[in-house]
Amino acid sequence: MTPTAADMVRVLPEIIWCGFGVLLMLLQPFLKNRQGLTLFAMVGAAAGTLATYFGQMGSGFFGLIQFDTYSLFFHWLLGLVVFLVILASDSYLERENLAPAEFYALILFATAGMGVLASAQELLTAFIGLEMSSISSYVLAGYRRDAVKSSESAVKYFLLGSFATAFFLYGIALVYGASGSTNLMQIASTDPSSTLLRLGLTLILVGLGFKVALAPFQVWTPDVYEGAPTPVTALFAAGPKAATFALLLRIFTTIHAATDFWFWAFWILAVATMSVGNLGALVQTNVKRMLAYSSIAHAGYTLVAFAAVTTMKLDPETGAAPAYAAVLFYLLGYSLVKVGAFTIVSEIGGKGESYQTLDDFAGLGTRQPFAAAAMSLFLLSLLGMPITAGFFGKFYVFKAAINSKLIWLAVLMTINSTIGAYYYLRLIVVMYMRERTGDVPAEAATSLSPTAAMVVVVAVLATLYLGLLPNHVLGIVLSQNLILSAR
Amino acid sequence: MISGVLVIFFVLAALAVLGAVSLILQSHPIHSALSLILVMVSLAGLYLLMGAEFIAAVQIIVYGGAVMVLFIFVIMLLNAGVEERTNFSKLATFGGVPLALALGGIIAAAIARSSGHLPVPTEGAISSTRKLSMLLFSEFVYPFELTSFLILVAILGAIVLAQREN
Amino acid sequence: MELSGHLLSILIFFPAFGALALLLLRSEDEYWIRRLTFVVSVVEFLFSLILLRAVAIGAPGYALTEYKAWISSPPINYHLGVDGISMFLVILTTLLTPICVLASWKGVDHRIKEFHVMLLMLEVGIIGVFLALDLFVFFLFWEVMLIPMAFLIGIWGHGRRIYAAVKFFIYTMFGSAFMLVGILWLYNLTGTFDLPAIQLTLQSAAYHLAPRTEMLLFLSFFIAFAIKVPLFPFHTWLPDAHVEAPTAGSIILAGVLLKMGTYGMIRFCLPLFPEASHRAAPYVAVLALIGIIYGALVALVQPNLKKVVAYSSVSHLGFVVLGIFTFHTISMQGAVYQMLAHGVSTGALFFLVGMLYDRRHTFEISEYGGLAVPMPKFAAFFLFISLSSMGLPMLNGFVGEYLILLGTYQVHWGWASWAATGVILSACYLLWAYQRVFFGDVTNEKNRDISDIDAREQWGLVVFAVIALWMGIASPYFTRRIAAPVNAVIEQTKSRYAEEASKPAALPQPAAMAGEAQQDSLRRTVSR
Amino acid sequence: MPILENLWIIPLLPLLGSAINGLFGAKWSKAVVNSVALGSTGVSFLCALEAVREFLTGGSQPFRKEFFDWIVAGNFRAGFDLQLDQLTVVMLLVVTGVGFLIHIYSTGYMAHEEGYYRFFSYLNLFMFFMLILILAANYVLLFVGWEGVGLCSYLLIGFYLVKKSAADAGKKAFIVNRIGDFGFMLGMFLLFRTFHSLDFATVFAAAAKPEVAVEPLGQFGVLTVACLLLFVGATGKSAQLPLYVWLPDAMEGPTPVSALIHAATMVTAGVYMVARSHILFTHAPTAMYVVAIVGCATAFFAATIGLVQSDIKKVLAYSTVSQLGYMFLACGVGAFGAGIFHLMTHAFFKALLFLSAGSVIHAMGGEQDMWKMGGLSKKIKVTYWCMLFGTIAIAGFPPFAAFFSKDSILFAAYNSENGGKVLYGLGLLAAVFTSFYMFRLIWLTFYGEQRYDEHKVHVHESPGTMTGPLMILAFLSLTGGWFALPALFGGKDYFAEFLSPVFGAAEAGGGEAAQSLEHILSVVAVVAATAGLLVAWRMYSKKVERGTSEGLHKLLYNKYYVDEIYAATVVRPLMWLSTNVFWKVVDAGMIDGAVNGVADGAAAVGDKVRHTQSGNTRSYAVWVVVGALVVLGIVFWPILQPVVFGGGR
Amino acid sequence: MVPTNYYLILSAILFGLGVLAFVFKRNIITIFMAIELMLNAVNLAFVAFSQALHKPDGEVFVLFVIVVAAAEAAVGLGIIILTARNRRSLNVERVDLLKL
Repeated sequence: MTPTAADMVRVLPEIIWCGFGVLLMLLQPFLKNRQGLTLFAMVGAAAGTLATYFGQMGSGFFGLIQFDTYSLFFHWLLGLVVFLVILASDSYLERENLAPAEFYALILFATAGMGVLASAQELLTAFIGLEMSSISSYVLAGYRRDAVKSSESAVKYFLLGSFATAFFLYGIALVYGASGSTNLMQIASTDPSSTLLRLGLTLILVGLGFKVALAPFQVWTPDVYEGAPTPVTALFAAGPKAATFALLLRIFTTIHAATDFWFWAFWILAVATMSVGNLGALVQTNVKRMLAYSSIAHAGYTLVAFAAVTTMKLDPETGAAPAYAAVLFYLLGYSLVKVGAFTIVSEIGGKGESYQTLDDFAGLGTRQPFAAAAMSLFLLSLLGMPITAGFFGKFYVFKAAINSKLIWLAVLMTINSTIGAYYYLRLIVVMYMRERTGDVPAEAATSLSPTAAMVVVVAVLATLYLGLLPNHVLGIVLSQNLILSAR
Repeated sequence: MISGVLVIFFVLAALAVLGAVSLILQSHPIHSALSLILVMVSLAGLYLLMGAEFIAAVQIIVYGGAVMVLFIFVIMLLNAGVEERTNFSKLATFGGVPLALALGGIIAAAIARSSGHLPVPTEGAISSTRKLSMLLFSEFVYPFELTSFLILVAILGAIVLAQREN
Repeated sequence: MELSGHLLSILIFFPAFGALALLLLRSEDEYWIRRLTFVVSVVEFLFSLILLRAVAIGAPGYALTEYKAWISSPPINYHLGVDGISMFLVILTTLLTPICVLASWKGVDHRIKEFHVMLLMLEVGIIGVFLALDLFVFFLFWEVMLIPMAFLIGIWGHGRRIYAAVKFFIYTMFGSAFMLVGILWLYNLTGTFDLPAIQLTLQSAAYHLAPRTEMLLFLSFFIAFAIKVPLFPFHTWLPDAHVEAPTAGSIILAGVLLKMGTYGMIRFCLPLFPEASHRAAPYVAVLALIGIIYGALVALVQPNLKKVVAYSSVSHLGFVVLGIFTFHTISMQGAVYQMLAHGVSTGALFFLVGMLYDRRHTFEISEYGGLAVPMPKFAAFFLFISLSSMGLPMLNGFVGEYLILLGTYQVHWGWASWAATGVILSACYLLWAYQRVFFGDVTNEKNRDISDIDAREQWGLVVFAVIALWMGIASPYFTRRIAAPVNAVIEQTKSRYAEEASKPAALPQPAAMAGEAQQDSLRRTVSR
Repeated sequence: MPILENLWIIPLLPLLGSAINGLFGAKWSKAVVNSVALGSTGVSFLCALEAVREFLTGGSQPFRKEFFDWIVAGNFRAGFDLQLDQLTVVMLLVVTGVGFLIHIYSTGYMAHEEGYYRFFSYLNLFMFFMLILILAANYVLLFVGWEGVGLCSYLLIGFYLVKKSAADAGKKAFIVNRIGDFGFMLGMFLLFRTFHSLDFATVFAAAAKPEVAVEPLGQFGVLTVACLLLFVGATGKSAQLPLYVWLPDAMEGPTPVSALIHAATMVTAGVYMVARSHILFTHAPTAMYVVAIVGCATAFFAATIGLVQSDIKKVLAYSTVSQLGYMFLACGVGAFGAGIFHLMTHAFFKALLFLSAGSVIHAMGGEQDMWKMGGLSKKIKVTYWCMLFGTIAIAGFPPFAAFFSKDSILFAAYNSENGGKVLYGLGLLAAVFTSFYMFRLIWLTFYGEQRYDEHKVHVHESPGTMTGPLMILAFLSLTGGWFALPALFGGKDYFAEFLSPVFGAAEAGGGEAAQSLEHILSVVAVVAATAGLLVAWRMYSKKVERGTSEGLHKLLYNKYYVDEIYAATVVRPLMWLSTNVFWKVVDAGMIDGAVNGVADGAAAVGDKVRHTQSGNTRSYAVWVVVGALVVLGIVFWPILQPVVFGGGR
Repeated sequence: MVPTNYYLILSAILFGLGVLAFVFKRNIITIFMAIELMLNAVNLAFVAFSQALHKPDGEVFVLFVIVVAAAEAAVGLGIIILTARNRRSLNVERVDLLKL
């Protein structure tokens, strides 16, 4: 038995991404100028994304992967995110004079890994994908070799990451033992009463929960996010998170047993995660770190929709579609906003990321009106203000929760978002209502670099587009049999 | 009645656990590394016992050989001395050991009470190396190809991280 | 006519275009910024006057409705409409905005462009709230409106402006978050966000909400509105917000924003959840009464002139809430009327206080005294407005209060009696404050040569004064237009409460009146 | 054009005058301001006369016309409706007439004051509201005038801006009136609830229906409660117990104001309102009784205070309170006609007294303390004679006005059942006091040696603009009572007869037997007045100096410390409560404390959370382990549950 | 014949010991060894299952795991060297600049 051409086409994005990664490494000795490499990498990211156009729906490689609207959506999401991140990295790499080629290559490899995660329908493939993205992430986190924080974030991420991977792997082993296969479709058809299965799925949840930073597995997030180069942080906050959520949701919806086992776990983890995230962010003075905490909180919100899936699946006429839609829409809006926000942070941060505290943002409204305005928009979106992407995201999550009678979860989410409002608002307040104490250091950025500006503009437009005219995207995420593997 | 196989199993198992424990207790990384090698070797033995020769071989060659050598090499490189038993983390100091044991215990217990219904394995090798390679290049070709990129990433990463400032 | 087809949209978004135009100007030439904003807001006001002709008198239901599919799933539609109640609130908004521009002519001296952009965006949000007929759209405007307001307070405010801004924002956020839950829950029950549609569904005999569910839904909306009103004990954001806000902010805040709460109660709480409203009414009324008296008493002892006015709003809005929750047509018409009246008088009061601040940069009453001599015109206007605010007959304040009390008395004499004490107290705090500021000798030398109002300020005040007088004399002009929608609301609120609705007379009689029987005989003979 | 059909002209003219003066007067000369002010009031007086003529020629049916809707909501309508009947006629003539005179007087008196235009603007505004009050055809419009005159009194009392005492007095007047209005409003609401209308015509018609039972004494039916509430309003406006406190302070205002507002017109509004609602009151004997008692008590109580005051205007003020008490007494015992009669005569002589006092003060250069006067009779003859006229009138000597009016009141009181005699007794005593303090005033002011410094103040007679009105009023207070003259000799009381269409049967019956009794009583009254006169003569005719105040005298001199009591029992506690409990504790402490507390709490928890973020990888690993355990716990709960809970069984 | 349980329980024990080692050791390299120990436990489980189920793919997984482990080792040790350079210490507890 050999893979068909169709199968190859189905994984074309991954192939292209990896291919461009390799090409970058080969070009590096000859192609010295940075912009060229940046452009090349962006082309790669875009090409990979567009390649999804050719793939036809259905499972490939003997059921190892599933190419459906769901994975399509995530490929687009990842492609867009990576595209923006690369664009945003350009000025950063220049400022910190870091080697661009390897950087972009690693990013593209990571992207490929995430792509695998998004479409994997078999746990081992997923595992390989996860490792691809993780290992490149470890390296990227430590990419500023001479910066102490960077290396620390790398080592923490690496140790804890592989620790969690071990759990994930052990879970796979047990599931395999229980069902004799690692293919989700076959696992789905095994006797749910089996304790091995239960145990295995639990350990898988632990492993993946770590990757998406659910409390109490979130501990690594703030440190790693803070230490990593800011564009990389943007990638972490958007890419791997989305991809891992994708896998999580696929497992969750494909395996009935998981749906039953995990519901309460999701319920409780959701509350814990958003509370920890928001409360932690409440007291941060470093904007980058604050955003890290906020991304924890948002993982919590997303999880609310997960919890909603369980009961919604039983609902005959809607099915869990609204909940899926909520998750997807939320992740899309959230990722783009985060990329935008972190880009601004990296620009304001200046050389050596030395200006990231609230004080450094004081008076930004007058110094850099555009950056401040964009940042405010992103913050408002994270806060869930209407006419932004974040609002609809939160709105659909709310809706899903209430549809499935999870009133209490909704209320807790409400309270959390009120807490969240405080620190997002505080940053806005600082930017507009406080004047900078002391004079602005000379080397602090006076304006966004053109590339970063482009990224921000795109993010702003996306935020508003999703906030005002979500119909098109909704059409996609609400499409029939979004997840082919789902039962 | 205890068959010889069972005896071998228990010996190897004991060695493995012993190695693991000594890995924990040894204060010098080199000794820990050696203990780990002990674990791996005894596991290789168990693989043989289960009739998975190829895996056993790989275990010895790749793991016991390449990986562990790499470890020891690094230890030498950084000439890491005896590890200082600091206790900055209260949680780890007081909670660490019991919690870890609890986790291991629970998992073990769960497995013990669950996997009873597994079919009793038959004699002899169930998987020839041939079979494995067949699988590897047909059914699991995709992950297999991916691993190649994975290794590429690893190499690239290693270079990026470890290269001296030029 | 093509225009009237989109009149409401134009009303909502015209200021937004104005704001865009402002953004094109350089932030240096404040000359043009101020004038442009003023022109835009005045034009907007003229637009809004068209409503007076467009909304038919006595016709229930909504006029000028606009309906456009917006979001496919869940079905959210851009549904606008106006009736007698919202019409006047919109006009009040459009009226106050240009005055705000005048009010901040001198007071606002930095980031002038941003200021006026915010002002116009605020107008957009508020008008949107009043015109939206889709719960989602309503909520959307309701939230959006927060941001410019918070900015107005936070950037151009005084002393503790940031604290005030954040407090205002969080307070309201908190309330509205619950409202969102309520809205979604409601959607879950009815499958639509469309207000009229939801009403139909809920009214239909087939559909019946479980009492507990209804009460929870009611609360989820009510809390949001109560915070906005603000109803005791949710009022503590108000004094801070008012004192720290710039004059324009205070005018809009007191003039219109607070009304959004009471408007919401009339538009949503009552018609959607009749039983719950009726069950909650006693408690709400008690809170309102506390608000009336408590607010007045606290206002009485404030050393800060602006706080006096702020707390007076708490007291006055208490009247409105009381009027709404007696479900009596007279009192509810009075309530709506009082919203408008309060908008004018309190807006004017803040305008006046702002003038003082522009001159002396303090709100402390002790800083003033004997101002009547150096600034007679100002004193005259201040007195006039104070009188209108304390409900002197033939001025705007009286009609609303009187109707509220009258209507309330018909339903529950006790509430009315307690509320009426507010009338006494309002005289106390306003006159006392007035005396301390204007009468006696000029104690503070700084006030000796303080300048009287200039032409700009005078015209702003004249507008207020004329309107106050006109509203006081020609109240039927308003009540005729308010009556129909109010009665509609009452109908919807009663509909399931046939038994209560049928016998208002059966409500508890004054304890003082013994001889129930004889008195009933009297009523019978009278009604014959 | 027929004035009657356009009744609105009468109040409108003063309003115009007020508006014009108020807006433009500042720039104009006194002459122009005068012409506007006097012109408007004068013309409106003439219009009033014309209207009255048309009305009387048109028969005795009350005239009523609706001009425009003012407030409309549900079944409630308050229109700008004016009406004219005999009662209104009396009030109308008194208000416009006396008002006009006082305007003239003021031009002289205020000649040298700041804010001349302001004064006349206010005065005209007052005329407007007062006319609205008496012409109103429903309670709500009446309430407009009611509040309006209150406002004007506030403005005029506080006319001297820089005088703190004046401002205080004005504020006090307004607020105390508001307290009364509180009752009035509730009364209106109750009426509306009962009759579903507030038009006089409708309400009274409904109440007059035979089947509407009279609520027996001691029963608190709807009407009783309503009447009592209305009466609360009256006590506020007409300075009756316990709300009279504002009137004496109101003397801070310019004297013409005291004359016009605080003697002749505004303060009588309460009486007018009660008389207007007589049909309701006659259905509520309990209320009537309360009115009578309060009126009588006030008459006596105020008179006692008047005995010892040293400020000439304060004396007159308390006398006003006392006289108003008489009027309420009259209404209380059902003699509404007599009440109104006294209202009219009182308007004449009290205005006269105040204006004369004003002229005295004018002459003395602002001095108001009688102990600093004396021997003025020779210096300012006209004023002296006018003052004397007024005094004799108020003391109740025939044939002066008050003799007739007060007489009929006491007569009615005597005849009223349950406790009429007591009321009569007190009333008589009050009469004695009245003549005493009035003649005391005369002696202290005009006789004896002069107790002021010749060189400081040079006493001078007032200009014609002031003395003219005085003389007219003096004449009126002599003749004002003669409508009732025939009644003494068995003839009929023209005044009562004139009002009979309004009060009709309500009037207390006379009869042959009463005839003789009335003679006796009037003799007694005269004797009483004489007694007062003699005592005053006895005490003050010879050289006197300010009595040391202790004991009863001190108590009276300090007005029974009522103000102090109010301050101590109501005002201060309220302020304290508002400041130290509501504002400082409830608002700042509890509510805001809770809000901020939540915020701080969140921050504190947040700090805890961030401290779990120790930065130590080992701790993190342990957290992961903990998480794993938690998740295992949750997922395995269904299995563990029986193990955990089922263990016991 | 050795029942599969034994192997599984052994793997569980090894895994537990790996976790224990991870939280107990301070030296980064040794901690990394702990991870390797855990992976070995996983491998044991895989092989045991594949033997029990008569399915060879379990062993294939083991191969993958070993590859991944090797890759991780390469990167991980790289990172460790980097840290050691920056910090002059291999004690994980001294690598705590990022906190709170």
